[in-house]
Amino acid sequence: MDILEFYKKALTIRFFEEKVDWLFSRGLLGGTTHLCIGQEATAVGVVGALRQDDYIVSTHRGHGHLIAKGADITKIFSELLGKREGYCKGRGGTQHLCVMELNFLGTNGITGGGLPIAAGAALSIKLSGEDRIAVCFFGEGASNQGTFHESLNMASIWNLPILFVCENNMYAMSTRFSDISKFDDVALRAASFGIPSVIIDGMDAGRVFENTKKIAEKIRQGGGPALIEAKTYRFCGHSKSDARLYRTREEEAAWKQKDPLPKMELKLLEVISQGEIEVIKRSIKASVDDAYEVAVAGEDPGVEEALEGAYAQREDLLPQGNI
Amino acid sequence: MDILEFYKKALTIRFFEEKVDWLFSRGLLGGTTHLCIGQEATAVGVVGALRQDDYIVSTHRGHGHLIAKGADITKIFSELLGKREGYCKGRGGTQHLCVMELNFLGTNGITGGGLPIAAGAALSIKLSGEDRIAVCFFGEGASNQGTFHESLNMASIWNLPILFVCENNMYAMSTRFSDISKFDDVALRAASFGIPSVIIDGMDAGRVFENTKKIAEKIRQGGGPALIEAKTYRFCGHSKSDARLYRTREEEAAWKQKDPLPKMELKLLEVISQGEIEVIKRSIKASVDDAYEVAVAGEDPGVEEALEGAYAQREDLLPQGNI
Amino acid sequence: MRKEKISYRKAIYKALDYALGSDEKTVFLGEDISAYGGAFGVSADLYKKYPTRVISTPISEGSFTGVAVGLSMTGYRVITEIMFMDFMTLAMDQIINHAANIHYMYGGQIACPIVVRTPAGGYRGYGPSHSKAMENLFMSIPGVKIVAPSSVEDAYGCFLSAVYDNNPVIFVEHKLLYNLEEEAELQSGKQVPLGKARVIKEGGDVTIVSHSYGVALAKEALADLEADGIDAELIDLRSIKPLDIETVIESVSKTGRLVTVEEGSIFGGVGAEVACQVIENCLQYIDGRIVRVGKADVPIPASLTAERFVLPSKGSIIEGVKKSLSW
Amino acid sequence: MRKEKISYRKAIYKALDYALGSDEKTVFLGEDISAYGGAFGVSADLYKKYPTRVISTPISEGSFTGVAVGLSMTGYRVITEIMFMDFMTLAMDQIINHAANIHYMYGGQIACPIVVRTPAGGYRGYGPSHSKAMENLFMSIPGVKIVAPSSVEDAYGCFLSAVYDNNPVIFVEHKLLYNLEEEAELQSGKQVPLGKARVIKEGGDVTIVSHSYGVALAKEALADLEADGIDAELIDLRSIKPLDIETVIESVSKTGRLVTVEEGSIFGGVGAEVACQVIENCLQYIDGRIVRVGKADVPIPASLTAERFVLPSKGSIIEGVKKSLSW
Ligand SMILES: Cc1ncc(C[n+]2csc(CCOP(=O)(O)OP(=O)(O)O)c2C)c(N)n1
Ligand SMILES: Cc1ncc(C[n+]2csc(CCOP(=O)(O)OP(=O)(O)O)c2C)c(N)n1
Ligand SMILES: [Mg+2]
Ligand SMILES: [Mg+2]
Repeated sequence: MDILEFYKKALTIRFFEEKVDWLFSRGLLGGTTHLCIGQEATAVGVVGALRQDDYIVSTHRGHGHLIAKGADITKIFSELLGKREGYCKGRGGTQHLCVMELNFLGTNGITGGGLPIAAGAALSIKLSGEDRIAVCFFGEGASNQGTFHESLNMASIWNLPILFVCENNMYAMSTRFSDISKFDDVALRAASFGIPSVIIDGMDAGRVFENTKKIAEKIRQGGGPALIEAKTYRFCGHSKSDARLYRTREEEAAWKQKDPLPKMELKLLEVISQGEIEVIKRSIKASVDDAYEVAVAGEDPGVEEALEGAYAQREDLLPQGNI
Repeated sequence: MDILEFYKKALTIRFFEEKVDWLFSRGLLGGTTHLCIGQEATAVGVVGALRQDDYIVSTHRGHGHLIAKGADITKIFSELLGKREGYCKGRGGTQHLCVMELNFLGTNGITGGGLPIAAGAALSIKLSGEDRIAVCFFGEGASNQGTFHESLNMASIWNLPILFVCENNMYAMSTRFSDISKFDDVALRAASFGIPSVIIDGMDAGRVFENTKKIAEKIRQGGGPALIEAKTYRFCGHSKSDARLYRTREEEAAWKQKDPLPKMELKLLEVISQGEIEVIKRSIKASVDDAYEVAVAGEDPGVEEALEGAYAQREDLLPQGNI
Repeated sequence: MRKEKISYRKAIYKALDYALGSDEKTVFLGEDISAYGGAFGVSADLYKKYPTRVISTPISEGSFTGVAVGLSMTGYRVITEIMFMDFMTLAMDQIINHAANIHYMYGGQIACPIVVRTPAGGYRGYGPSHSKAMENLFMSIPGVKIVAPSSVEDAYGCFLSAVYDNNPVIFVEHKLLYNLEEEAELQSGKQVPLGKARVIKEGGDVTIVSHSYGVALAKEALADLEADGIDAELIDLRSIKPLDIETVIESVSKTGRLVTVEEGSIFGGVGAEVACQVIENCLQYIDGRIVRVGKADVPIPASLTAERFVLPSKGSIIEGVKKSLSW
Repeated sequence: MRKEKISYRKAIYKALDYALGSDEKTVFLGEDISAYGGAFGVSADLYKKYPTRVISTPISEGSFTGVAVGLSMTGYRVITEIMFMDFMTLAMDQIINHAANIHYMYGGQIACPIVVRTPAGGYRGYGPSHSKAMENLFMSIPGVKIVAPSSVEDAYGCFLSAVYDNNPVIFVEHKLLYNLEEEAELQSGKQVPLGKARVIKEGGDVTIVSHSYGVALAKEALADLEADGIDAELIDLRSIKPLDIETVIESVSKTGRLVTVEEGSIFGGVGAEVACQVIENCLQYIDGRIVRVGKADVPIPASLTAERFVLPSKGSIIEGVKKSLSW
C-alpha cells in the first residue's frame, strides 16, 4: 500500500464531493446526489487492494468507488452535468454511472439492485475460468432488500468469486439501522449462507486495504464469497436536501474525530512534511476545480442523441465481446 | 393433545389427497395440484396447537393446513372442481383458497408470497392488542425468496406475534435443498434476525404439536416471532405430473418408513383396538367419497358470476370490518 | 369554509391526517416517513400524531407491500408510500398477484383496501431509475384502480376516496405538483369520486385529454393556443381506471378532434386506450387526426437537456394540437 | 432439408440447443431446468449436454434475473426461464430498471443481451397466479422487445433472433402451444427477424390481428367465418415490440375493418396500440367498427367453466368479427 497514493485518491474524492456539494447549493446541478464525504477510506482501501480487471458494482453513493477505480474526474463531472462528454453521455448521471473500460459496472439508483448484478459478474468470471473477482458495494440499508439474501445465497452455493462490501454508515436515509434490524452488524447475516465475514474500522484506509487484500486473494484463489463490513459514517446529509433531524450534532462531531483524511496525514508526516502535504492539497483542489471548468464548458446532448440508443444494434461492437 | 382427533384429521387429509390424486389421474380435475401426502403430521400438529382465532397463511401445498383448521372438505372439493359452492366460488382453486371464517388467509400460488402477508396479519394483531397469533407455513424452497428475508426482518424488529413454520421436505419441485442452500437447515437463517428456532421431526405429530403449543404460547404472551423447521417428506410427486427423476426410490422407501399415520395408529392401539381403527378408516374414507359426490353434483359458475367481482363495492360488508 | 392558498403536498398531508385521525383501523407504511417525512416531505409530523400507526419500514418494498395486504385482510385500511414510482417494480408481485386478485379470487369473502401512494415523474434530472410516471403499467391489471389527480382539491378528495375504496388503488403524485399552490376549499373529509373526469376548460376546436402533471403542461399550452385562435377543451381524467370515457366522448363529439397527453410512453400508454375507446364509440364524429403526445420511447436520461427532449412539454402539446387540426 | 412434424416445445428445445451449442458464451438459467426439464419439459436433457452452462437456480426470480444482467454485461448471452409468466412480477425491477435501460443509460458502452423465456396463458384451470398472458405489461418499457410466436417455425426462428439480439427480449411461449405439432423445416440456426408480422391467411372482408395462442384461436374461427361467407385476413404479429404496423395497415387499407385478438386485458392491451396506430395512419380507410377481443377485466378464475367465460375464444372472435362487419 502506497500511503501517498491512497492519500491523493482520498483527497480527490473529498474535494470532488465538496465541489459537487457546492454546485448543488448553487443550483448548478440537476437531479440529486449522495456524497461519500467521511467514507473515503472504504473506497480507497477496498479498491486500492483490487486489480484493474476486477469488476466493481457500486451504489447510489458511488463517486468515491469510481474515482478510486481510476476514473477521470472530468468525465464524471461531465456526466453529473449531463454533458455528452460524460462517461454515459450524460444519460446516466450520478446514480447510473458505468465505466466499462474500468470494469466498473455502474453506480445504482435502486437500493439493493446491484447485488445480483455483481453475482452475475462473478458467475461470468467463474464460467470463463478467469482469476479476477467481482466486488459489490452496498449500504447496511440495502441489506434489508430481498436481493441481498438471494444474491448471497447464490454466491454461496455456486462458490462465486465475489466480495461483498457493506459500507455500514448506520443510516439509510433517515433510518437508523438499529431501528430496522435486530442487530447492529450486517456481517452476521452472511453466516446463514456460510459466507465468512469480517467487521472492520471503515475509517482507517490501511485496515480496509489490508483486510481486502487478504480476502480478495483468497477469493481469487477459489475460496468463494466473503463479506467485509466496514463501519463508517457519512459526514454530510443523505442527499442534497437533508436537515439530519434523525441524528444529533454530537454524534456527528464524535465521528468527525475519526475523519480518515487527518489520519492519513498523520501517517504521511512520517515521510513528508506538512508543507508538502499543503502543496498536494492545493494541487488536487486545483485539479478538481479545473476538471469542473473543463466539464462545464462541454456540450449538452442534442435532440438526436437524446432520442437514439434505447436499443443496441446487432452490429454494435460490445467491449466485452458479447455480440 | 387428543390423539384420536389428530389421527382422524390426519386420516382425512390423507384420504382427501389420495382422492384428489385419483381424480387427476382420471382427468376429472382442471389445473394442477400439490399434495401433502406424507406431511400430514405437520399440518395436524401445528394447527392442532392453535386457537380458532389464530391466523394461518398457507402455501401451494395447503389442503392439509386447511383441513386441519377445520374446513369443510365438501367445500374444498367444490373449490377444486371450480364449483360455485366452493369457498371461493371456484375462482381460487387449490392455490388460492381462502376461508375467512376460519381465519385462514389463503393457500398461495406464489412461492414465498405468503410470508409478508402473514407478517401483515401479525402486525394487525399487535396493533389491535389481540392475543392471537399468525402462523405462516412455507417450504424450504421458499426460504430462498427475498420475501423470506424481508418478512423475518420485519417480524423481528416489530416483535410480531408470528410463528414461521418451515415444512422442509428437502425438495422444491425437483431441486434438492442441498443444491440451492449451503446448509441443510432453514432454521439457521432465523438467527440473522434474532428469531429463535427449533428443528423438529415433522413426521411425528405429537412432537410437532408439543413444540408448537409451547412456542405459540410464548408468542401469544408477547415473546415475538419464532420459527419451527419440521423435517418432513412428500411421498408423492411435486404436482400432478412428476416422474421424480431427481430422487431415488430407495430414499422414498426409507422415508415411507416414517409415515406419520402408522405411527399414530401405534399410539392409538394403546387405547383402542385395531378393529376400531379399521372402522374409523372406513368411515373417514366414506365421508371423503361422499364429500366428493356432493361437490361434483354442484353447479358450475354462470357467466355473470365469472365476470363480476373484480372490484369490491363500497357497500360490501367485509367480515373483518374493514369498510 | 373559506378558500385558502394551499399546496398539493399539504393537501395530501391533510387527507392523510384526516384518514388516520378518523379511523383507528388505518395504518400508514413506508420508508423514511417518520423524521424525514418521506422523500418529499409529505407526511411531516404525522408520525408524532399517530406514533403506532405511522410505521417507517426497512428498505423492503416487496414485502412491506405484502404486509399491507395482510393488514388489509385482517381489518385495516392501509396506505403505503413507495418513495419513487420507479420502485413499484419491486412491489409488483404483491400488487398484481395478491392485492389485485383478493376480492375476486377469494369469491368476495374479503377485500383489500390499500392505497399505494407514490411520487412519480421526471423533469428533475433524476435519471432513469427515479423519474418514471408508470401509471400505464397497471392499466391491464384487473382489481386495481389508478388515480393521478392534478389539482389541489382533487389531491385531497381523490385521496380520501382512494382510502375509503375497498380496492387497491395506485395513487400517483407527480413530484412537480407538490409545490403547486391553489386557492382551494378542503372540506374536511370531503371525497371526490373516482372515475369522474373534470372539464378544466371548455372549448370547441379540439379535445385535450390528460392527467397528473400533463394537465399542468396542457394548461400552459392553452394560452398559446388561444393566441393562435385555437379554442381547446381540456379534460383532466383524474382517474385512469376507472376511466370516464363518457366525458371524453361528449367532448370529442363536439370538437371532432382528440389529443392525448401523458408523461409515460405513448406505445402501450393511456392515450392508446382513450383514443381507442373514442374510436369505438364515436368514430363518426372524428374529423381531425388523433394525436398522442407523450414520452419518446427511450429511458429517461439524467441530463436535464436531454430529458426535456424525451418528455412531453408545452411545446410538444401545442405541436400535437396543431397536427390534429391540420388534417 | 425435409419437412418433419415437430412440436413447438421441441422447436424451442432445438433453438436452445443451437444457441448453447454454437457459442460457449451462452448461459441458460432458471428454476428446475435440470432433471425436471423446466415445468413444461422444454429443456429436457440440455443440462446433460451443457452441464456448466445450464444452471438450475434457487427460487429467486428477482435476483437470478439480476444475475443474467450481470452476466450479460460481462460477455455472456443469457437465456432465463421464468417458470410461469405470472412470476415475472418478481423480476420486474431487474427488467425495467436495469436490463431495459442499460444500453441507453450507459451511453451505449454496453448492451444487455438476455432473453427471458416464459410459459404464459390460461385455459388450463391454473387460476389467477398461474394463467396470465402479460405481454402487454412490457409494451411501455423502452429497451425491451416482446416476442410471442404462434407457429413452430417461428418459435425456432424468433427464439434464435431473440438470442442474437443485443437487447433484453421477453419471449412468450403459450402453454397451449407447446403440444402444437406442425410440418416444419427448422434450418439449423436460421433466424426469423423480429418485428415482421406474418399474414397467415389473406382475405378481403376484415383484418384479424393477433399473436401467440390468439392466432390458434383465430385460425379455428376462420373456417366458421368462411362458412358464413366472411373472408377474413389473419395477421400474426409475432413480435409486439417492435410492432410491424405496416403489414397491418396494408391489410386494413384493403379490408377496411380491424379486429384485434389477445389473451390479455383489452383495457391497456396490445389491441389498443394496434388499433390506435391504424387510426393514426389510415383512418380514411376504416369502414367498419374496430373491435377488440380479449380477456374480460377480471382475474383469471381457476374454474375451467368460469375461465372460458373470461378468456377469448373462437366464439368471441367470431362475434367480434361480425360486430365489426355489422356497422
Ligand atoms: C428500491 C429503492 N428503495 C428506496 C430508495 C431510496 N433510497 C436511496 S438511498 C436509500 C438509503 C440507502 O441506505 P444504505 O443502503 O444504508 O446506503 P447509504 O445511503 O447509507 O450509503 C434509500 C432508501 C431507492 N433508491 N431504491
Ligand atoms: C414465485 C414462484 N416461483 C416458482 C413457482 C413454482 N413452484 C411452485 S411450488 C415450487 C417449489 C416450492 O418448494 P418448497 O417451498 O420447498 O415447497 P414444497 O413444494 O416442497 O412444499 C415451485 C418452484 C411458484 N409457484 N412461484
Ligand atoms: Mg447506510
Ligand atoms: Mg420443499
